Amino acid sequence: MTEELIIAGFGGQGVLSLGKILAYSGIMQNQEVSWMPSYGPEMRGGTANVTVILSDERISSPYLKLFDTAIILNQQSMDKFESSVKPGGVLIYDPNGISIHPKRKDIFIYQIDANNIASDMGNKKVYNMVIMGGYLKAKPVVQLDNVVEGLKKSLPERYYNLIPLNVEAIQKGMENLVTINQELILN
Amino acid sequence: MTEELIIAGFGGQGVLSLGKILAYSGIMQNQEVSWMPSYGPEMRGGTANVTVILSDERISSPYLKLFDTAIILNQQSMDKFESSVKPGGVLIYDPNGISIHPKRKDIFIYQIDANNIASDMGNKKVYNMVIMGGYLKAKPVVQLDNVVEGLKKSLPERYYNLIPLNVEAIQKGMENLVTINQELILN
Amino acid sequence: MAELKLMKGNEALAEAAIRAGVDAYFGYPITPQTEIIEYLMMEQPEKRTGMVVLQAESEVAAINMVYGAAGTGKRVLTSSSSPGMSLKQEGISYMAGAELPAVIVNVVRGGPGLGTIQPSQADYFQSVKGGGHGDYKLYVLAPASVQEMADFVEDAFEIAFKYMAPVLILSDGLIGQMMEKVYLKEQKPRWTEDEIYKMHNNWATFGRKNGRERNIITSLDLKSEKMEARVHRLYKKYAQMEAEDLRFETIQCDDADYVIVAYGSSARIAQKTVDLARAKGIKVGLLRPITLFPFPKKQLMELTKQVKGILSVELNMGQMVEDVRLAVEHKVPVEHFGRTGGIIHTPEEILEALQQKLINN
Amino acid sequence: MAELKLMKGNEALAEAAIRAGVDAYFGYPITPQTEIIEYLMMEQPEKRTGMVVLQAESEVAAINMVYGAAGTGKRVLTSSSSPGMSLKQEGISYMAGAELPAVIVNVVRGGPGLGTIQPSQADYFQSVKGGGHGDYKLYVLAPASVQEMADFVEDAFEIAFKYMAPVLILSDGLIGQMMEKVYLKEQKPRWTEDEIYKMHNNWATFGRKNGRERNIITSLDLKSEKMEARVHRLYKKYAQMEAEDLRFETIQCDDADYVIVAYGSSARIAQKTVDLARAKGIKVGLLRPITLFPFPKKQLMELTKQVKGILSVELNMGQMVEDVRLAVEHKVPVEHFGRTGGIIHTPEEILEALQQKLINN
Amino acid sequence: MAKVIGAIVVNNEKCKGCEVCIPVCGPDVIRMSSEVNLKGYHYAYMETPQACTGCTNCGIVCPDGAITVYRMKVED
Amino acid sequence: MAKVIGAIVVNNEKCKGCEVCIPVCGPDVIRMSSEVNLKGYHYAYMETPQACTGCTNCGIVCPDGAITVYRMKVED
Amino acid sequence: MDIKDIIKPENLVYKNTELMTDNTLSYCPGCGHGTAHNVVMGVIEELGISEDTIGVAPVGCSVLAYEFMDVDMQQAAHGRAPAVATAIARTWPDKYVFTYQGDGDLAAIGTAETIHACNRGENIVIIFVNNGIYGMTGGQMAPTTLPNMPSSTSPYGRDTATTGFPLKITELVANLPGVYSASRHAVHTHKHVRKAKKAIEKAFKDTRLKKGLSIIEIVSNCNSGWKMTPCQSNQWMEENMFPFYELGDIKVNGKLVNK
Amino acid sequence: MDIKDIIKPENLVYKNTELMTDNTLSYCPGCGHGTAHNVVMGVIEELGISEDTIGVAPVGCSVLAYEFMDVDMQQAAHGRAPAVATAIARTWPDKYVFTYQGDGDLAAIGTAETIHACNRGENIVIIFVNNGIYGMTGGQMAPTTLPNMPSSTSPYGRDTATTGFPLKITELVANLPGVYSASRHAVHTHKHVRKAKKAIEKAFKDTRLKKGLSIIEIVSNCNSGWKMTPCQSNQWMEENMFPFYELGDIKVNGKLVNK
Ligand SMILES: Cc1ncc(C[n+]2csc(CCOP(=O)(O)OP(=O)(O)O)c2C)c(N)n1
Ligand SMILES: Cc1ncc(C[n+]2csc(CCOP(=O)(O)OP(=O)(O)O)c2C)c(N)n1
Ligand code: SF4
Ligand code: SF4
Ligand code: SF4
Ligand code: SF4
Ligand code: SF4
Ligand code: SF4
Ligand SMILES: [Mg+2]
Ligand SMILES: [Mg+2]
Repeated sequence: MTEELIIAGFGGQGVLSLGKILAYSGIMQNQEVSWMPSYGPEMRGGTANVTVILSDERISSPYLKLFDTAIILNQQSMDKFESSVKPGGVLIYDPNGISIHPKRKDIFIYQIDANNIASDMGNKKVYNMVIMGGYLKAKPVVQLDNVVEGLKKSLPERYYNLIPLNVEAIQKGMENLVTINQELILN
Repeated sequence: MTEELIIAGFGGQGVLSLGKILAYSGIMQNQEVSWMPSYGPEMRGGTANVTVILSDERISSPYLKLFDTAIILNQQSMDKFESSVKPGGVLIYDPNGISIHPKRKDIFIYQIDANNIASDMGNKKVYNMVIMGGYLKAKPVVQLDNVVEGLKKSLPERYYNLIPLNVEAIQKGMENLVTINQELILN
Repeated sequence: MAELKLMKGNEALAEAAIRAGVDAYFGYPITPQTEIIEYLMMEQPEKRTGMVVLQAESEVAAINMVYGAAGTGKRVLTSSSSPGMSLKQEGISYMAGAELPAVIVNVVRGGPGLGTIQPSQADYFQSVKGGGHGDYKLYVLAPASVQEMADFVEDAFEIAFKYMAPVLILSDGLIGQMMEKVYLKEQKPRWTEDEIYKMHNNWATFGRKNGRERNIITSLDLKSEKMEARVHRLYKKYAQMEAEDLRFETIQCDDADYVIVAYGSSARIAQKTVDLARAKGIKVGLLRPITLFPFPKKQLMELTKQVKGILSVELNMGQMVEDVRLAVEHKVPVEHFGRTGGIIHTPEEILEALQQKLINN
Repeated sequence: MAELKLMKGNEALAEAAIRAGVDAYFGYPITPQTEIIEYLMMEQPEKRTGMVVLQAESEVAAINMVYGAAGTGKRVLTSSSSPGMSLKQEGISYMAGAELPAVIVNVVRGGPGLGTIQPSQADYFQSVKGGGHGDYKLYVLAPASVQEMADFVEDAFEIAFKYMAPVLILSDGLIGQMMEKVYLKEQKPRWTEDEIYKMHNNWATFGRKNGRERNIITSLDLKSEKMEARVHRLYKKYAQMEAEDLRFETIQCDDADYVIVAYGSSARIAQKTVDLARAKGIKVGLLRPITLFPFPKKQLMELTKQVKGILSVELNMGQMVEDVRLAVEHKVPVEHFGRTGGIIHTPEEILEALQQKLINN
Repeated sequence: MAKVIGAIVVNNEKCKGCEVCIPVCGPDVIRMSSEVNLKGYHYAYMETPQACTGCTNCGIVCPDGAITVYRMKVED
Repeated sequence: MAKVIGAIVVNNEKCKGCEVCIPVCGPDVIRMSSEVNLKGYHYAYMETPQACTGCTNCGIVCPDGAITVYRMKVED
Repeated sequence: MDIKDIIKPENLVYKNTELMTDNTLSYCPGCGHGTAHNVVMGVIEELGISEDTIGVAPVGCSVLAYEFMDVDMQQAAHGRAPAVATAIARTWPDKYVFTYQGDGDLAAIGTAETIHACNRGENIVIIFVNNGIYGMTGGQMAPTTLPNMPSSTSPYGRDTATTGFPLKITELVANLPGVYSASRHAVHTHKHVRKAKKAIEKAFKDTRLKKGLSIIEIVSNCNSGWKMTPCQSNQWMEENMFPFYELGDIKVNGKLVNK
Repeated sequence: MDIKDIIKPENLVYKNTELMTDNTLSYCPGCGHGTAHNVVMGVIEELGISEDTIGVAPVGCSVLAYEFMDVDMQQAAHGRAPAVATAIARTWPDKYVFTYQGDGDLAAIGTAETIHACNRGENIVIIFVNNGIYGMTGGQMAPTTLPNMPSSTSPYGRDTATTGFPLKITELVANLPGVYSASRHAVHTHKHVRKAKKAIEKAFKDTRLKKGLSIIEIVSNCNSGWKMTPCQSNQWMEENMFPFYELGDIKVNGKLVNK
């Protein structure tokens, strides 16, 4: 199994840490992982994205042009990465702030209204865990208990008390993934 | 005609300016010239030497291993350059401060007691012009009037009044060159 | 026992330095390698091992601090990225001349000038041919994974002290910024002062203990004869490095018709190209120089017996390709493919270039 | 009419700069090139032409002063020697990236480190391969006489402004310190402010006159695509330099069985070797690259049809020899002979080396 | 008696929602929108426009030059 | 009464004939030789040895460490 | 009264200077760099000298100043702006030349260039934005970082025992005869902005009069580096930075101000 | 009384310190560098710390100090001795570390390293030999060159209008909290030598006590660069250098001396 994933959005949306938790989760199930951020001045309030690869084999290139899955959290990222999903791949996006929705017919497309779900949960910080839930619903590449282990690895111990909240967010995400395009037209 | 010459002595003996006046004299008679000093920390009271080439043709290497003529003004320089005179060449030295006199039999050797001559003239600064005189006696590579022109070129105008004194020193030098070895044993 | 972590290349290098018992780090922030000093400061190595970590006022100061501490027999590390490396060139040349062991890390970004902060390999020439003045070379290690970012720290110090010479770890923004699994070695103790007194008594300047003659660190020889002898001594070491400490890796070269030569991040990306090519039935192999100096010249020459062409893949306008050409003595076609300015080539692009430049040509 | 003088190479260069109408010089003393700034200061060029001459606080400051004034459309000069050149590498890389015209002089001494103050050619790699970070090249002129020290100043500025790029004059302690006859050109006027306004209105930063859009000097492109385009633009210029502005000289190559390749002071010395060899009946020629980049590749390749071997003679451990090998694609044996550490090879030594390495072999 | 009234125009796309215009506004006119602009920022607007005196403080401190201020005298 | 007398030894080969030892010598003991040493310098010597008090001033200021000073008390 | 009736050209009382371009500032929301830009450009606009002004901005968050300031600009290497500006001012003695530098830039890597431009009394204006941190590279300790202040390279607070005390470089260079005026300001409130503008205006005028170098320090926030909201950071600045970096004149017309 | 009766081991009252090697000094006749070397080494001998002392000499006439000073020595790049010494002192906190620097080195190219070592309060001793000129390279103007003083790069005398005023760097760095003591001395007479020795001795002792940095400036001659005989140069120094570079304490035990 190899999953090549890009997560792209604004700086403050927890894109990098979502990727990191995913990578740690992969490690927990003995996979090879790589996490490759775009870094730079864009971090200053601009866009941020990270390429995460989980694989049962040694990972060669951590930098990719095409992805199995793209998680897209703002319009700029949509403009940039819609076309980077491999035919037959998966695109998951948060419709908030998206004005031009994805149009491709050769990929699976899902929406996750993570902004509102997180608001409803009363904690904006779990936003990225809601996304994680949606993603795992669409692509169960890591098991939930490995995600919990991954969370433990990436959080300082003093935040362990927040893990149940995060798990709840993941579950909310799983429950609220909306399918937009499921019939593939491949040509 | 090509004359390849090294002048070597202490920093304060006017070695570099002797070379420069010679080079200028060469220019005055339409020759090609080069003047290549050894520079560096030795200048600080240590030894100084300069390679001067006068030639009717374009000069290739300004840096040489062997010389037609060596003018040697202290013991260190004697140690270093006695062996660098081409067989059949000329070595001129000031015996003051020389403890080990040159021994080669395959070159012409002359002494010039410039130190005392200059002292006698009451002006230590003409030391190098006495040497010049000795040299021109042994090797009349440049004509005296060209030397005078050369002096003019290398002196600021306010020092032109010193030219007669310099000419006198050159003449004293010419008069006082002592031949040490004139019968060459070349093998 | 080795500890498994998920870390950035920069962090792994920093942690490995602490664990290797490195004595001191001096550096100045610059993207994309600032995590090295940040990680060190966060870890309080002065408490963990007594390691000294100091943020210098500039790269120039930092490299001269390295000079100073290295001259006392300590194990000293510094890191920077391209513009900062240019500023360090005088100091590096001094260290090469004074025969000081130390490890210098360059996490390369795109130049020239301020350029971009994205990954690049355009400092190959500077690293391998000598960006500083004078006749000298650096032993250059090019890590291609986070694991190697960690492992090469100790390796580099070993080489540095074996040869009494500065060693360069030439990484880039991609390897420095990416996270991977890394197995970290156990903590080694720093050398004690007594160990240093014993091991380095014949050259290091820690005070002339017990009435020994004074030791001197210098790169100056006003007598040219002595200076030439010094340079010849250096070049003897470089020859020995070539004989004893060359490192490289070959991947699927055995049956290859074409070989890609690539190091560091390019090697990672090109490795995927090998897979893509083989999936298409094109027999491509990869030779990854792990040391850029010494360079796997013989191994490349050996390959000329078998391959139809070589592609040097670099994140630059063509630098290592010269060394590849010199190595194979123009016996087979050698082409270059590279992106620059911070753009990273994709595995697909590389394959396309290989086909265009070597096969359909 | 040209004026005849006896001058040191350094002095001739300084005088030529005044006469060429250069606007400014910024530099820091270092042997063996300090005569340049000393001569300028003595001549009071601010009175002769209005030229600005400033002793900077360091080489780093000096090169950045050059950057600043060059960015306004002025003709700016700086000079240094090896250790100082290493310090200038960041600034040079910035100028290459920002496409600034300026002339930089390196009167090379022996390295690495503090080394020696005697002549050397061990900065070839730094000059030609890029001592600074990133993908760039310098147009490099290598004078071999005092006359060329003078003449190349104007030539260098012409190239610098033709290509909007920094140009390096790579001299050495021998050429800088020796005196020869030199014919000096007549005084040219400095560009008037109005001329600068007109000529450089589309890029230089002298204030956005008459409401034109602002001009910007920068080497930064945070977008990698733009940065790559910038680098490609630079490399187009370098290709044009190769096509249009290569310079070299051949001496007795027509019937040569062996060719010496040598530049600068080595070429002068090797010229005598040619005479010595021919006196012995060995047909030796000399190819002197006047530009080190661009390098006379085709001319060398052409020679392979005729010669039995090539000797690259350099005051270093073997640097230009790599470019010679790349140029002739290993078609004939290419050997290197060089002295280092400030030692200067004699014509006799070179001949001996040629015989040993290429003939009796 | 003449009274001074003011108004500000916020360039929503320039505004980065930093809120530094709020504390310098004496009459506390400004609030952040719940909407976000294309860059994802909540932008400033006049919550109590009638209170604005056109003092320009907000404009002066806005780092992003997003505020233009108008002022006129009206007779009481 | 006890009187102090001194003497200096100049290392002729170390001496560079700089003369800076002369002005610090109260009794004006030191002069330069007319001979030169191997490096070509006229070296210092005691011209009036009987005047030396062994005050060490000359030794202290000699840049080249060429002077060693001796002193002893003698009964008047 | 309807708002539309107020928003009319004739009622315009404040808009940002024309000398700021339309490009979106690259700064974090609430960063004082933006205001400092506006202030400097405002002065240049008011003096009507934009056609004779050349600005130099080295590396730091304001590296892209040339995208925002609508005058001729040079981007300089980290720390070297005073050298760059020196050369421009020397070769174009009738122009207005200013640098816009951060504290890491001016007081760390650029110390030598700063001191010597000041000592030579170059006719340039230095705008020195002191936010006590390396903003651009992500919040590392600067020479100006306050004692015990955390940063990414002093995560447990600046330890003065190992890193020394914050460097008051403006006070330091004020001792040099080449410095004609030196003062410290802030730009987070309209009142501070007004004072800063006055000082900057005087500095540019003195440059024309060849009085020597003027340095205007602007104590500013770096909310990202300090890990605060913009408003918190401004308050923290008042409470912590200002007591250490006292606002006001340090040297006026060649004379040190006694404190 | 015969001289031979005086010249006996038991009557020896002065010989140069054992910590100076037998190598012939590379300095010009009469150059104060030699005396300064003797003085520094004399102090180290008297303190008995030669086995725990590391010296750093950068490029300048004293580049070969390692040939003369019989302690472990590092030759440093031009201007960088304070950085080199910082690292030695940090990694060997119980050693005595000193630099021996010229004025071109310390106050021009090395300004940043000087200021920051001082500001951090490194436990090192800086011996700063100020001869107002670049001796080594043949007498160019230094930041410390006096107004109107000729040098090879100011052949008509230093023009303060274009090159600024001489930089009193010792006074400047004395302002920094990291500097524990700063004083200015000379070594051309026995009296001056005695004072200088005291100051240097105290500096080394304070280093052991981790008090921070001490800087000892020695105003010295460069007869070659100044183009005078040694004795003339010493007199010129007294008449011209001392009035500008006043001898005496500048900062004592962390407190600036009021003048
Ligand atoms: C030679 C060099 N070293 C380091 C850097 C990395 N760098 C860029 S900006 C900066 C510090 C910026 O801090 P400051 O000057 O205070 O500006 P701020 O961003 O805080 O406004 C550093 C270290 C660089 N670009 N070049
Ligand atoms: C990077 C570099 N730049 C310049 C030089 C040349 N250089 C050597 S010493 C020196 C100045 C010496 O002056 P100072 O520090 O005052 O020492 P002094 O010789 O007067 O004692 C210079 C410019 C150098 N060696 N290295
Ligand atoms: S102009 Fe004054 S009153 Fe009106 S919103 Fe702005 S700050 Fe408030
Ligand atoms: S100060 Fe400007 S950018 Fe900040 S919230 Fe107010 S209008 Fe928006
Ligand atoms: S010891 Fe004193 S009295 Fe004797 S020679 Fe020396 S200075 Fe003169
Ligand atoms: S001071 Fe020393 S070197 Fe100078 S003359 Fe006297 S003894 Fe000789
Ligand atoms: S990092 Fe700090 S200084 Fe830089 S833009 Fe953000 S807030 Fe401003
Ligand atoms: S040049 Fe000056 S400083 Fe150097 S040794 Fe000679 S007198 Fe001393
Ligand atoms: Mg800052
Ligand atoms: Mg000096």
